[in-house]
Amino acid sequence: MIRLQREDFDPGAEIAAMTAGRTDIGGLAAFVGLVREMAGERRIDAMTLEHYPGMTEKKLAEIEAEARRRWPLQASLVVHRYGRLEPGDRIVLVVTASAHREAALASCQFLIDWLKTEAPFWKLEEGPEGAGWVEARASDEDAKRRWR
Amino acid sequence: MIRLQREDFDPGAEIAAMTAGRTDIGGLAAFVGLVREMAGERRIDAMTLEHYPGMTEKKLAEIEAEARRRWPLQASLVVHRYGRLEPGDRIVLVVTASAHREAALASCQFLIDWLKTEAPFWKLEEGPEGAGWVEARASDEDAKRRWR
Amino acid sequence: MALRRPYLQPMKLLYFALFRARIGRGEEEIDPPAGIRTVGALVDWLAERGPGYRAALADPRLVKVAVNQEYVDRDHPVGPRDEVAFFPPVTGG
Amino acid sequence: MALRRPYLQPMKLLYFALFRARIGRGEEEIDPPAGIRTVGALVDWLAERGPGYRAALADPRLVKVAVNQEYVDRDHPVGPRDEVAFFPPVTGG
Repeated sequence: MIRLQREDFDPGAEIAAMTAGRTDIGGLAAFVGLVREMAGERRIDAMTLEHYPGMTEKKLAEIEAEARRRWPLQASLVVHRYGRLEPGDRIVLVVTASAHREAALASCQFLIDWLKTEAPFWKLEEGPEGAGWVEARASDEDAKRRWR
Repeated sequence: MIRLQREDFDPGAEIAAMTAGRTDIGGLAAFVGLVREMAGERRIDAMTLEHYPGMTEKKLAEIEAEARRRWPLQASLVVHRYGRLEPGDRIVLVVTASAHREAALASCQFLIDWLKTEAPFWKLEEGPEGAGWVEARASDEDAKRRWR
Repeated sequence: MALRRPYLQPMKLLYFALFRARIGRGEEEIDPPAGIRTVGALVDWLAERGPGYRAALADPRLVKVAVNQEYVDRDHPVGPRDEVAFFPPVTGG
Repeated sequence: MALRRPYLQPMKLLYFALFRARIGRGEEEIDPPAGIRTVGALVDWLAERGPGYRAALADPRLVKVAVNQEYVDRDHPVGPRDEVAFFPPVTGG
């Protein structure tokens, strides 16, 4: 399942909902991305996440479908926020569940790596010296390339 | 932090406690291990986790300390249960938090891989055909060897 | 009866993030010259429309293009009624 | 004054999981012969104590040993007052 939303999410509630009443899940992996106050040397007062409505949902759904082709997953969830966020706020949640831990852990990492380079989101950071668009990191492309 | 306990834990509460009021965490990774009803072809009615009191706590603390030597972590938590568990019950929780997602994800995987081969726990499964001790899996040793 | 001009089936262009800021708008409808049949030709043509476009589209490595919400390369075809989006490398997650 | 026998500083042995089941107890204190100075010698000596011990300790690859709560190899020394634990490969997590 994928969700794109302005409002916050509750990782614990999502994890609980995914495992409730099930006895076929041996391992569940989760990743939560949060807004940090410091980006290297720069202080962040707020961050605005812009996205491409329509294409974002489409790419997130494709990325999730790809994970489910690669690993035998009992369940998967990607929640990504957009709009204005402040340090400490949650940005993204990925949860995967499988009979075995290897599939849960690998697919969770795959989802966040792919999402970082494939999903059309952009971050505008606001700090004491003004606002600036975050530049893409080469290491994110490297992280994705592992999964080819 | 490590905890060895008979009672259940709440992954959401642990994740929330780890991030509450903090603005220096960019990524949090979590793994939850659960009791499955089917272990391959065998049906499981219950599982009893035996451990080596004293050594278990010591090894868990060592494994956590090793993760914190290898990665810059803002926080880490390992909770492992012992005693009698039923299908769907949670067994183990690993949570790691770092400024960057790579460190959080890698250290979470490292902790569960090491714990599987280093922490003195043994599983006795009860099924329709009686009780039997779970045998160690070669793949768990392989998983640990990645981290040498 | 008057000839229908291709203007009646315009191309929809979208600009995101830094590109939207530089170009000064988030979307527009255009009717490019008939010779513009690929993403590459469209980018080169747009870059001549003004300094904002030129600044946004100058470095091909930093220009990502999606046609009808799919990532494409410079040699991908474009035509009337296509939705063509231009944006810098993504930074979500 | 009577000689103090080494029995007064016995070795503590612990057995877990399948080994506890096979040997029929979880722990015991022993006073091995003076020649038993390594884990390997201790395992071989224990294996002669009965069929339960032999069954548990027969396959060296499946016998994990901890001395004073640290994993050790067969050539690790053992002596009085040590806590020596025997168990099959672990299966937690």
